[in-house]
Amino acid sequence: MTIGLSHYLTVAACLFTLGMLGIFLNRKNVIVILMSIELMLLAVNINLVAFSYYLGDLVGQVFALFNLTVAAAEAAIGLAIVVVYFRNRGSIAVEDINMMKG
Amino acid sequence: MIYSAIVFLPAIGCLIAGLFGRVIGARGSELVTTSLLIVSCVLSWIVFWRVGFEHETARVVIERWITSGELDISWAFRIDTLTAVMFVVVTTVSALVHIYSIGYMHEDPARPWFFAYLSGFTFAMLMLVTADNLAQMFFGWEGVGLFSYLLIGFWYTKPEANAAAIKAFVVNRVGDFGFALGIFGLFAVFRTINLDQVFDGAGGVAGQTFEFLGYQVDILTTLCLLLFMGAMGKSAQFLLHTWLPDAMEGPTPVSALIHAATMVTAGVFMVARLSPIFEHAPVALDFVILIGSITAFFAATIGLVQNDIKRVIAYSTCSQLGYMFVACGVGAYQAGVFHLFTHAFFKALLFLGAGSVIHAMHHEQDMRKMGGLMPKLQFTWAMMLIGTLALTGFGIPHLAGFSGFYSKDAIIEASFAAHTAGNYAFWALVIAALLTSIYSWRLMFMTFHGKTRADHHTFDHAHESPPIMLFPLSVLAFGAVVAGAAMPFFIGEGQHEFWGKAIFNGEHNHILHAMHEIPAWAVWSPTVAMAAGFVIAYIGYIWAPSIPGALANTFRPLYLFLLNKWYFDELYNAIFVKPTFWLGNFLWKVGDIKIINGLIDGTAAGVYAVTQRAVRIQTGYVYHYAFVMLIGVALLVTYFMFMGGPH
Amino acid sequence: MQAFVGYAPMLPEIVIAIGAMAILMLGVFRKDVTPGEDFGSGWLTVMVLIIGGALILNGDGAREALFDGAFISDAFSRFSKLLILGAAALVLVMSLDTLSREKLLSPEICVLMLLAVVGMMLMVSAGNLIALFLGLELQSLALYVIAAIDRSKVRSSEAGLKYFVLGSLSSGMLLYGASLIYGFTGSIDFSVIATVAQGQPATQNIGLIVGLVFLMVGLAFKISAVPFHMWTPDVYEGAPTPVTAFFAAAPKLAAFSLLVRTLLMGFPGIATQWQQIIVFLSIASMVLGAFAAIGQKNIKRLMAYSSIGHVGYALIGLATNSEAGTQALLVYLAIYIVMTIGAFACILSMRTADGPVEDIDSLSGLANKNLGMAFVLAMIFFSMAGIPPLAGFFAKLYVFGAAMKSGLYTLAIIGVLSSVVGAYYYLRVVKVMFFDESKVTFLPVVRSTGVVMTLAGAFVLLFVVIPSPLVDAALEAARSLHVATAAAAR
Amino acid sequence: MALTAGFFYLFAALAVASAAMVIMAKNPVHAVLFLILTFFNAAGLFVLLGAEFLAMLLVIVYVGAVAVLFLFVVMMLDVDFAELRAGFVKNAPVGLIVGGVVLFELIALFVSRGFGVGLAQNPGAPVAQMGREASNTQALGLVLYTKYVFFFEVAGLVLLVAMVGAIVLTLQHKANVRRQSIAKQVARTPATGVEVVKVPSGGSVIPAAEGRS
Amino acid sequence: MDLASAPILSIVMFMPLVGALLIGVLNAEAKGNARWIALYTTVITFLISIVIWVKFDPTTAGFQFVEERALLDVMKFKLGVDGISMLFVILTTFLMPLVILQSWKVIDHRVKEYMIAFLVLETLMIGVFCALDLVLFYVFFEGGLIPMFLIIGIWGGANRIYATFKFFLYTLLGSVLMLLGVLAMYWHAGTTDITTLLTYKFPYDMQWWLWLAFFASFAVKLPMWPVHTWLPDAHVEAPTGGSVILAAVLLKMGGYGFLRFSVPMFPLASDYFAPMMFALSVIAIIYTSLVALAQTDIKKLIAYSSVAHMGFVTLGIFTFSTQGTEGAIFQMLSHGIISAGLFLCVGVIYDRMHTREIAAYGGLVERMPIYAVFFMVLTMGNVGLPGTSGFIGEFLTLMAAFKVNTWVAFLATSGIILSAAYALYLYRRVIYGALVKPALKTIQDLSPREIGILAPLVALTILFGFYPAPILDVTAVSVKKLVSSYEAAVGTPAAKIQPAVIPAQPAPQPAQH
Repeated sequence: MTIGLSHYLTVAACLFTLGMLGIFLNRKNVIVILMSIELMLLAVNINLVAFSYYLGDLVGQVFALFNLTVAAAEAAIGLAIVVVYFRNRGSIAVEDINMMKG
Repeated sequence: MIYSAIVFLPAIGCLIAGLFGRVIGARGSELVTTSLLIVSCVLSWIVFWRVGFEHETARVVIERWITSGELDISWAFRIDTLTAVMFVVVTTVSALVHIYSIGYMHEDPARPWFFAYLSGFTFAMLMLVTADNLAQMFFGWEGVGLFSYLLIGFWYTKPEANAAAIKAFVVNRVGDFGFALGIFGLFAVFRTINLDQVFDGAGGVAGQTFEFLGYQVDILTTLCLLLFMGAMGKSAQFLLHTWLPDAMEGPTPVSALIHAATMVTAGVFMVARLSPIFEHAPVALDFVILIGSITAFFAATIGLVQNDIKRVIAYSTCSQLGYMFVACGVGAYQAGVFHLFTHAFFKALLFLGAGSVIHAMHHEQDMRKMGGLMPKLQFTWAMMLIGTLALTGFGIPHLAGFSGFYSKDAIIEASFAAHTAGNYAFWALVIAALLTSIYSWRLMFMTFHGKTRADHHTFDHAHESPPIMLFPLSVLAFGAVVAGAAMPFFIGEGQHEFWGKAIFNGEHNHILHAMHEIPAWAVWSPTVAMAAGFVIAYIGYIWAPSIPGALANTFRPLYLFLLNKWYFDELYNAIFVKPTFWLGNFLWKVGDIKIINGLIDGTAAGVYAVTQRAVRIQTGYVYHYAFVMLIGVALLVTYFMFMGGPH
Repeated sequence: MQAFVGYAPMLPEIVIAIGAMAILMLGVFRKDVTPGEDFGSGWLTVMVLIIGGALILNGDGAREALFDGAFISDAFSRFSKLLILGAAALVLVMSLDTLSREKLLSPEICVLMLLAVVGMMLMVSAGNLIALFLGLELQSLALYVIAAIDRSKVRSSEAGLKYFVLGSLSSGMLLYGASLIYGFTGSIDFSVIATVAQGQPATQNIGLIVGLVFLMVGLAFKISAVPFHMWTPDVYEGAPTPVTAFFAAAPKLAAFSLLVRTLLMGFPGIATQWQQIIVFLSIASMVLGAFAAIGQKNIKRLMAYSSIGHVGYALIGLATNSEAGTQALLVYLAIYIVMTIGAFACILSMRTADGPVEDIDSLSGLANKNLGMAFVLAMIFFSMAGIPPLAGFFAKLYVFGAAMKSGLYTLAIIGVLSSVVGAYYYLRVVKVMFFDESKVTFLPVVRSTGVVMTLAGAFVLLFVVIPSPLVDAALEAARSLHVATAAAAR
Repeated sequence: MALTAGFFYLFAALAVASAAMVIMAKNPVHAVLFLILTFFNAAGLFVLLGAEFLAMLLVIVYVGAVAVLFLFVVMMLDVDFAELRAGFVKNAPVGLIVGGVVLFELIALFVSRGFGVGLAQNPGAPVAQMGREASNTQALGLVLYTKYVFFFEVAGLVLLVAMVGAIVLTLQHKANVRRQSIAKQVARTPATGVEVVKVPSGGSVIPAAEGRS
Repeated sequence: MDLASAPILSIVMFMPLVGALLIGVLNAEAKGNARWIALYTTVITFLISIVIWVKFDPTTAGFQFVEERALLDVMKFKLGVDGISMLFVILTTFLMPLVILQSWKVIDHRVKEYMIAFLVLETLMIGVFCALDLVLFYVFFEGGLIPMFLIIGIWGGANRIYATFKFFLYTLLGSVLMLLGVLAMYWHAGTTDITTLLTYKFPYDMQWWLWLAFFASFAVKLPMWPVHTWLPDAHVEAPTGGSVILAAVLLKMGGYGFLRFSVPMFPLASDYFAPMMFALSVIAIIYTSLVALAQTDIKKLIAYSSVAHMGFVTLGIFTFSTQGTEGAIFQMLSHGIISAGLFLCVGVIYDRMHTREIAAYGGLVERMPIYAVFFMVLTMGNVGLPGTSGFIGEFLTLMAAFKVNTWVAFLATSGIILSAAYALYLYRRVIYGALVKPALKTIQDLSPREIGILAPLVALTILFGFYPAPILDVTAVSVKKLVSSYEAAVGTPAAKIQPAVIPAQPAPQPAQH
């Protein structure tokens, strides 16, 4: 069978779902949640590139490119916040991040 | 002008005494109100002459009152013979009561109020009797109720007086409830409540029906019954009589004015006034006879055993009012009004006499603590004797008698002539006449004769009342003796001329003729009853005073039954008063607080509970937040995949 | 110069971005200044914002599209941008004192705010998916940092962390949606997407719809619509109060404008579908906002739930998918923003000698101590509850009016009912201020904060006198959007 | 064709598997390493789709910078890994249901529903559509600075924000680190340089109120 | 300015607001100034409002003194009065000086705020009765909640918090539904102008829903059973001035709303719902009268009696007849005077004894004869004694009710028994009896100021009882128009009993919808 668009999209969907699952499953380390989100963004990029290929349109790749850029920036800021939080609280366990609720 | 003067002079007196009582002082108030009423009284007699004998009638419009759509009511006086008769009765008794009160109330600090109330009452009563439309009549009707309330509760520190005052007002309102509905009904049918138009139209709707409370009923019967309900309340008829005896808590002059001569007769007046309607409602008239005869009998039975001197007279009044209603019911309105006229004199006389006794006894009203007062209160005794003779109807048929003799016997004759079922009305009235005689003489004997049962101190200080109190007694006594002389005009051959159009007798109503053509035994029966009553009373209270006690013990249940006024107060308390208060409390505590407020507060509590739940999702855990988002996404996607797609 | 004339519509953005960088440079070179003792970067920022606003006012609001439609300038964007700039400037003015007292005022935070504002302005003007995404991220990244700016406070960093984690998650969703939309229509341009979706049968559009669902989730997060609101209370509470004030006002409007433009320009063909989502979000937000606020003790948290509720009401306007609805939404947001700023001006003034306080109880008896502030706050809360003749009533009047016009009766009824529930907690604050005995004495209100407070109070009270300018401007804005949509549909 | 398919399945399977490991790994360091593996495989998929530049970018930027940053932070924070998987199961059912539903729906969408008009008619590298022979990188370069310069500039702002933000958040001015300030030194006067303090008998030079903890 | 062309309604409406602003800019210590300014303002407002009455032309049914200014597409600033609304304006302006005077000595803290709240409230109340634009009406209608909330909450009794919240939220709940109705009307008819809407014919289905929406608001405001329970709480907790305004004016807004909107704009729906209104009115009259009988708190008793009296209002309105409608208006105005007087009376003794428990009083007539007289007149007005203004309204409404439904008239009339019972029972327990309670031994009779407050109310109670023409004449033409437009819309008069002619054939059926 030939590899079609659906195949790529399915892989992306798997990655996306795994990213979602990661948020459900992880309760200990906030960094793993960030990694799950990275997985989701990766899924998006696969989507975009695949669409770009099958549409014969470069825009998807450009979109993916900016995605990567922003994701990198996001990672930087996210990790900076995690560090700040760790400094204040001495923990990045997800269960500890609940000073405010209700 | 003269009519306005009659009506408004008491009002002016009321206002002056009420507003400026402090300025002009008690004496000033007495003088002003009393003299104004005397003027009013004199004018009334002039009017009586002019209207009754010179046949002058008038309709005087004072001012617009209520105008709304087709409803057009004015303050207006309707002057005819009926009004004139009532003028005379009301102003005369009122003027005399005013005079009497100057003496009777001389110790009371609140006299300006008292006289203001008396005058105010008179004004309201005059408004009632002059009413040209039913709204104004209702005004007077309620106005006398108000002043009666104020006067009964005049000694406001006495709880009984307050209770009696409220009772009088509320029970009257029960009657007014019917009266008001009757007025509304008249308006619904005739689109007016002016008497002339209503009377004109009454014939036209006779026998027709309308829907009332879901039933198709005869219009005029229904309306008359409703109106009569008002009369029952005001005139203390059976079922709505309970307030009258209690009203004796008020000062005695009040009883004389309100509960003997004027206010309580308003019901009779009303039925007579509305005779053009009642004449078209035979069923309603039958009901009037029924209530009247029951009251006459029932009140008399209670009067037999009462010990309070005023209560005896009060029940007597009740009973006599029953007579008047029987008269009206059988169609002899003239006879009813005639009895009203004579009754006013002798019953006011009796009340004022009783007041004189009470005054002498330092406000002791219990006859068991009296007795043997005749030597000390000779004048009063004489007056009371005249009153008693008049009340019991002393006289010899076809010859002469006291005023009550003429009027009461006329009613009994009329009741016979009316041929009610089994002649029950006739017999009830005759028995009532017997009982009347018994309790009247019992009163006389217990109060004035035999050995005194009063304590020494009171008895020794008992003294005749001052002249200012005795003068009115003598005037009334004169009236009680001679008022019967007016019989030819009221019910005799001159009646057509005398009444003019004031009272309407239907085409088939020949009762005034029929009553003269009844068997002799029927004519004599009340006289016999009266005599028998005297004998019984003499035996029981002079000759063998032990008999009543023995009788009371022998027939104890019956005695208690009568003593407790047929247990009406207890009954009403149990089925009306208490349940009403209970219901009020129940609706408040359960209906409002538990159910309605409970629902509201429950909703509020529910909101609060939901709040707590809504907030509980907000755990503070970031992954829970993410869950909620992801679940939200999943739900939305699923929705559109499976449901939203085909749209 | 000629080359730049074409960029005139985005001059304000350019100026503000340059201003941001200039302030950054100034900050770098004035190294000797210790944090808190600022060289006036705050007022400089305000000036930059004002200049930006003046430039926008200077434009005529005619519709222009730059960069192949990636950047659209029209009456709608003009309206929103002016509000954003105004809101940002007001928030900054009123919080300068607090910021410097808390030692938070630094050139960096000003730069971040300015760049966030630029991001918002780009969002408002976004005409395709990449512009949407970049504008959104520019704004969000700056806001993540600002939320956590008070590094010494664990609450602030927790707020930043939560906001960031959930924000990136929502960005992921949004991007996934964008990728699907791109894939299923072959374009990132809203106008092209609209045409493609228009031409296809409904079943063909299911991929597009799923993509839109994901995209809307991302945007719903930004406007904090239920169930994507979860970050709001915690971030509002945790972030420093000036930051919260900033969050509550400008970004919300930007995200709303973005949502409106995206949906109306890009997806008119599947309006039935997204209207259902909006209705769902609206109802959920109104109800939750009303209910969850009741038990709150912290006033900032209360404001968070209140804002969630208001989002629900504003969404009603969008749910109608009509010109009147968009107008209502804009009117609602404009009034909401003024009310929020006024409320936060009061919250900023809630400070004692021991520092700022945030619990509602500390407002007890405020009317005895500082009647003016109590009065303004009471009027604002009454206004938020939608009681006439205050401005908030007209906001509700317009959204419910639009709902009734479009036949969304159920939505309207749920809306008014939840507004009654919502009124309860606003009243509670008024009750605390006016009926209770006073416990805490606040320091006097700072002048700049006081001015903003007074302005907001005056607006709320006097809006009824001259309501038409705002309403007319909103109508013009709405019309520009709908005319464009109609044109695109043809 | 078969080769492409083979590689696709290889990359795809590895990518999914390592992604699964990312979320299940006990040790976050391992998780980061699996993430890197996922990126590599994704880069492989990109190559299969003719997006060489993006593939390179992924490897260089993502693996080289971002993932390493993750690794760095994970190690720096030195968190206790002992119970990383505690509670792992607790939310698993919900997660599996939600994830499963979403995955099922997405796959159903891709497999069963048709794509848009422009799709599948012209499969092939987008570069080929540009009408000239150019590499993927070249093609991107051609549009990036012309057609998409707006996005490029905005991306620059985004990076600026990231930079400023990261610095603002993490840069610490240590209070007890003494730095030289020329300006301060120059501005120094006798008045500011010397402080004359009267020491009460039995007292301290340091006022009690300023006593440091 | 020429008096004839002056926007007199605006002047009357905004005059209090000007006073409020004046007080606002005064310095805080000047309690006395606040009082005097408030008094002057309200008196001047009243005097100016008299001009409205004098210049009012009772022969035209249309709106008079109309002013108009554009504000928004959904809201115009349009004022005007007709025979139905004009007297409510006068009532409001008349009562305000009394309320201010009442508070003269009693309100001693936050005097400025108190006066401002009342002045603002006055503006809003006048606005309600003058507004000729639906949304403007709503603005005023709801706006009154804010000052009233503060008045009860700040100067109220011990349990004021519960009462204020209940009052506010309850009323708001009803009103928001009306707001939706208003908007629906706007979109359907394209205008919010009341004069236009009065002649606009909504389709039956729509009328049905609109009627319900408006009902929700007015029923709560009036209040009708079973949504009345906010009223006793609010009354009891409110300061005397608040109770007076609440009972005398705010409640009337509900009745006014029915007259102004429900009946003329939704005649078919009104016709449909009339039986329900009758049922609720009758229940209100009997139920709340009974509850009043059980009260131990003077204010609560009067509050419950207010609910009962409002029952007559709804009863009258929904007879759709001249007598009923005029009676309802009269009843509202009369209740405005009487209940204001009664609450002021309660205030008098509350100020002296600081309790509203009936049991704490007794025998007051001994020390306070003038008070007893005033209280008596007002009590009698409350009872509906002929010769007081309370009678006319009840009489007319019941009279009208009889024509439409005898059961309703029958049950409602029983209210006159109960009202006598509870009112006199109250009077007896407070005024009569022996003066035994030591605390009462030194109680003072009315001061000249208090006499000045109560005397006008007492005088009017009696005056309108004997001579109601000033009110009835003013309302007559407008009511006639209202009734005839209703009859035109429904197609048949409501009365079942036709004058002196009892139809042989079955009565004509109500219009088929």
